[in-house]
Amino acid sequence: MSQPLATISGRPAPPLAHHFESMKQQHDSAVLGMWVFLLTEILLFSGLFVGYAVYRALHPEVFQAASQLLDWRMGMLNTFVLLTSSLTMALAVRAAQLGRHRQLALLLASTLALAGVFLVVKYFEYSHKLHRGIAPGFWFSPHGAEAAGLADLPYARNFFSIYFVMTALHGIHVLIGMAAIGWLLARARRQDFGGEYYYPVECVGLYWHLVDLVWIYLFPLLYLID
Amino acid sequence: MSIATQIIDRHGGADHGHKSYLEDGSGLRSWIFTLDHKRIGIMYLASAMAAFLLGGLLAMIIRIELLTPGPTIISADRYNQAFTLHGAIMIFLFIIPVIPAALGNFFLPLQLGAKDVAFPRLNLASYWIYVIGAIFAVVSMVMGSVDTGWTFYTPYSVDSNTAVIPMVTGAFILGFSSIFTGVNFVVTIHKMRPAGMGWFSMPLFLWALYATSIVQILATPVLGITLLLLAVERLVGIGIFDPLMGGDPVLFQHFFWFYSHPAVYIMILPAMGIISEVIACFSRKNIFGYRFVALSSIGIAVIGFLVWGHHMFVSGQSELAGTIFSALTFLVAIPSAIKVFNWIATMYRGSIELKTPMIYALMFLFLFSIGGLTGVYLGALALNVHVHDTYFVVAHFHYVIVGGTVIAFIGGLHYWWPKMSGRMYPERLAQVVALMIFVGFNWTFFPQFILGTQGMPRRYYNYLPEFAPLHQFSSAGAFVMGAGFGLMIAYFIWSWLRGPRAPQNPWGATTLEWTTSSPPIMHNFHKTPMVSGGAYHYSVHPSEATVRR
Amino acid sequence: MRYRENLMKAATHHVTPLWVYLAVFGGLCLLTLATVGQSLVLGALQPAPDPWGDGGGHSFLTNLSIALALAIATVKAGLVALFFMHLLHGERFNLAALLGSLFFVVIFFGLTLIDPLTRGQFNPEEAHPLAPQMNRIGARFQHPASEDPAEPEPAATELPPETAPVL
Amino acid sequence: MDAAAGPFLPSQASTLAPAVDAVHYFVLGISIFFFLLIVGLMLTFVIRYRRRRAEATTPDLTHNHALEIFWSVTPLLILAAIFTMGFNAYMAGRVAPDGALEVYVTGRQWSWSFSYPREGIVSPGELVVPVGRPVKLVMASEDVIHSFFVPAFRVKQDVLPNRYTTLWFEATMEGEFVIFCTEYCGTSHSDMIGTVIVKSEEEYRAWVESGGVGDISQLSMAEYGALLFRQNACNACHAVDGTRLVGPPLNGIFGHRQPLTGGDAVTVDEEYLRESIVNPNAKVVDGYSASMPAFPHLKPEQVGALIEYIKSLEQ
Repeated sequence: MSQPLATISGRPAPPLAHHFESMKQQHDSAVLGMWVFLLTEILLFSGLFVGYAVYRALHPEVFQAASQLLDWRMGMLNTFVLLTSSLTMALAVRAAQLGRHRQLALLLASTLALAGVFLVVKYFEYSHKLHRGIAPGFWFSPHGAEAAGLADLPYARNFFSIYFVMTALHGIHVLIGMAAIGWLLARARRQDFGGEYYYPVECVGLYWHLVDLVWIYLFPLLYLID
Repeated sequence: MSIATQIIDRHGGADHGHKSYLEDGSGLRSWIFTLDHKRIGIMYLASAMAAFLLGGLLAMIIRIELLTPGPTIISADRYNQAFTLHGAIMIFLFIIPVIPAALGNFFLPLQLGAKDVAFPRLNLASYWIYVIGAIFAVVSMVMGSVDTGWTFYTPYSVDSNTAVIPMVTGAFILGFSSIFTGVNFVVTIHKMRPAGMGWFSMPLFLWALYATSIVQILATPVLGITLLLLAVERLVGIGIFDPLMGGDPVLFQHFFWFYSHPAVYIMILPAMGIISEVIACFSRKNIFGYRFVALSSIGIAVIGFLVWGHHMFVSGQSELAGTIFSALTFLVAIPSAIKVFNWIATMYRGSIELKTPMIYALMFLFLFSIGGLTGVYLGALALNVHVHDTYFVVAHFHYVIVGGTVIAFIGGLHYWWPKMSGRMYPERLAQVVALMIFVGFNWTFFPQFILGTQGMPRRYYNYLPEFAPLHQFSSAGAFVMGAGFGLMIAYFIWSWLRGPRAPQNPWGATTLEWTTSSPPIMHNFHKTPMVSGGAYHYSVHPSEATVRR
Repeated sequence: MRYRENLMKAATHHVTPLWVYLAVFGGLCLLTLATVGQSLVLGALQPAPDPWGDGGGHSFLTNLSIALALAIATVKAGLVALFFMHLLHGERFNLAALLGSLFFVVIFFGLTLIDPLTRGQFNPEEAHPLAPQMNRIGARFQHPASEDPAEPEPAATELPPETAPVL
Repeated sequence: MDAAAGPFLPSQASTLAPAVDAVHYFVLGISIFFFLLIVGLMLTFVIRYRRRRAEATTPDLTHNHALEIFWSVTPLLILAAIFTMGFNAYMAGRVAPDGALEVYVTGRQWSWSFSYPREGIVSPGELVVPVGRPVKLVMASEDVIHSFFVPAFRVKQDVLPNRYTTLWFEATMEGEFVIFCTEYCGTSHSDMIGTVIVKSEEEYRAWVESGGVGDISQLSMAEYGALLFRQNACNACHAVDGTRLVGPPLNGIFGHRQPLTGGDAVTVDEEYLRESIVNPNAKVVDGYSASMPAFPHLKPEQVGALIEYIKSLEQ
């Protein structure tokens, strides 16, 4: 009952819900709904950015010194990975619009793979820090040559706490996005989408681009402030 | 309902739409999996009323405890938990969802002439997310409760050894419910207005719900991130809000009030929408200054975001910030004043009928005026310093939230009850109960203004003996008010089961929800309504004003 | 109408040409290189920060670097939003809603930051001799009579040293 | 205590109070005017325009821009005036005059303590100040947020754990005024009460001379102990009527055995009481938490007075 009828085997009808008058009204409603939801995501992340700005403004030197322990090369690599995944996602929407089923499935799979690469790079970054005791909150006990002096640096803990919270929340959004793209991929293989009905692809695409947008700001603010 | 009929129904092939939404499908499954906005609205209403009863019970415990200084019936720790839960339950489980998610869900599509909201499944999800959030709140109560106050101020909420995290998780989840309702309403109003209904011919309740949704969408995520950070602060010690780890507790207050002040407008804006409908209907007069009333809702929603710092004048925030927030705070009084004056002007030369909904609307004007004017005290820097965190504030926000929102909600419930249930409520009894609630409310809360200016702080288990007479007086009033609410719920249950059948349009109202049967059929209208002109057609002969098709 | 026929109908929404997506992607990559480049160049031009310094604020070069980084990020975000997210050819209201929400983000930043940045403006205690102690991590309030600066350990919850028995 | 001297506002006991009250009465007048206007018009219309015939019709009055502007701008002007008045009185209370008497205030769960840096006095629970001299409080918390509120002075300021906040006042009348904590701070929040004692300049000087004890020559040792018991806010946690608070009740315990956490027991004698005051968590009574702060500033004779007071308490 909760699935659009299009996904029920046999596909008896176009997936127009009973309370809409046209496919266009349904499509535009879904896209607007997704945008409105993305606004809530923007406000959610802005809370973290405000926290960052406050401590950055109060302790600029500490933030600069601490951020040098983040590897900007890894950050840049991940930026390229996410940008590419955004491209493949945008092209996937285009493929859906044009009804190119094979291309759509391929592009969605690439997006999913790139998201996986992003998380793998993130894993290496995290483990590199955790091994040096650069962990959030109570577990912050830096050791080793690289992290020397960090333990005595007031507010270094706060910088890394903010770093971990921001990137972790972003990482959770990547995971949710991957689940959504996986769902699309399954439906794309069943050739569910076409020029009239592709708003699920469009909406997940919008979400994925927002994940990219957040990273576009996170990257310079966390990695490039020395 | 079988699968086959569902599919036929979706194509509009079969016309079985003459059954009311209450009869169309029976059994538990037809309710818990329903996608019908009306049934979801009813489920929200029932749940919110259950929360109201629980919160009210806690309020009675608080008032009984305050009959004497020192211990009366419970310990200090229990008292602190009682007022925390009273606040959290009333705000997150009752006041915030009750008008938008219960009445709004039911009547937004009906007033638009639509078959449903834009995303019925999201709507159902929103309800069940609300239930899950409520379960977390109950789990927190069972696990030793919370004693931080509903404001969760750090560092106390980080230090407290009560079940803060379940409660915070519950509030976080409830935020999603609120956001989804807001998303649904915004999209529905944008995309599903019928042909002929422009923005400025919408009923004012829809304008109010639209403004409310803006606030829900933009403010709630900030509460989400704040509570998330608080939970992480407790678990991991990230040092954003905890001074022990280098954080700033005042920053928490900024984050918290960025949501929680606009949340006041989530509560009061839809209430104002109800008042606009009721006053126009029972004065049989087109609303005066329609555009001003409509746009002032948006004005309140936007300006409401600029004033949160007036909760923090003595918190240690900078003098400059306090001054800016004080100045901005006074601005938000203007759109409220515009509404009040326009409502009064609507009554001018009207034909006023004192049915129960109108009595509640008049009570709203009386009580909300007091609530609003005492808000001026709290906006003024020097006065705020004296009355901040005293019973003056307690009285002020109860006048706004109970005297404003709850009274308007009850007025709206009486107004729309015939449509929702298909039954009439007992008019004479309802008027007596309205009087009881009015007297009991003022009896309870007016003395608290005086307690506050005398210096009695809020959240006090114990108090100086000189405050005892006013506290006892206030507690006595609470019983009258509580009895009023209890009677009201009783006669509504009676009416649902046994009340006389309601006609299609008992009040002669002119908005679209009155053009369908009482209770409405499954997909709301037999024929998609056509609209021309504004929502209000009262100022003509009633025989022409009743039904437009 | 059959499902498949309906699906194959000509798209009712704008289809962005392929070259636009590729050009935007190229632009995004170049801007990423530019932001890394400006950070490396400007970072090399100035001395390493002294985190134990007196908090004299940012140097001109640092401020410039922040401004450049944020400006580039905003251009990138604009490209993504306008082209990948179809704001350019989509519904006007979606764009308006996005810009509207940014107004509230600005409010959130602005009104929140005013407070910590102007605290003590009317408050000579900011220059109090005990001020450095207060800025240490984990330092609970130290009594004026206290000799020892606080330990930067979260465990410093006991009372100051003068609480030793005097009898 | 003089918390509720007037019917609406407490007595005006500081130079700031009349200024704040002037704003108060101004806003009260404005509020009453608008309230009567709104409710008066409302009731007039309800009566004058009540429905007389079921099919009554009404005129279609849609809007009036002049009226809308009038009832928007008029309140705006009044509110601007209120803002200015509130701001002026607020700033007067924020900037302490030069040469004010400085006192450090420490808030902790759940008592206040006052330290006089130049006079070398620590006064728990009681803030003793001279009349007619500006006093500046420099405040901080040892644990969670508290708020320092003296209704009679119309001053209030949150007390934070990570930095100093300040406020100042100049008392205008001698007497005792209550200090409330107005930021919720846990179990005994409502018992976190202190006293401002405003003395004449001579009495204040005598109090400083006596090391902050005041004239005790007329008191018995137990009476002096009772005074200290209240001064040090012992009563916030220990009842003397057998009630269980945060700490055990103290009446009738002297000479009796007390079970301790961990299974031991101890006979309550002078030495046990002394230890429980200066090193309170060494031997904790069974069933209570080890949460009592030490009171190291007490002089030996003061500890003795407290012990005598506890001895004097009946079962």
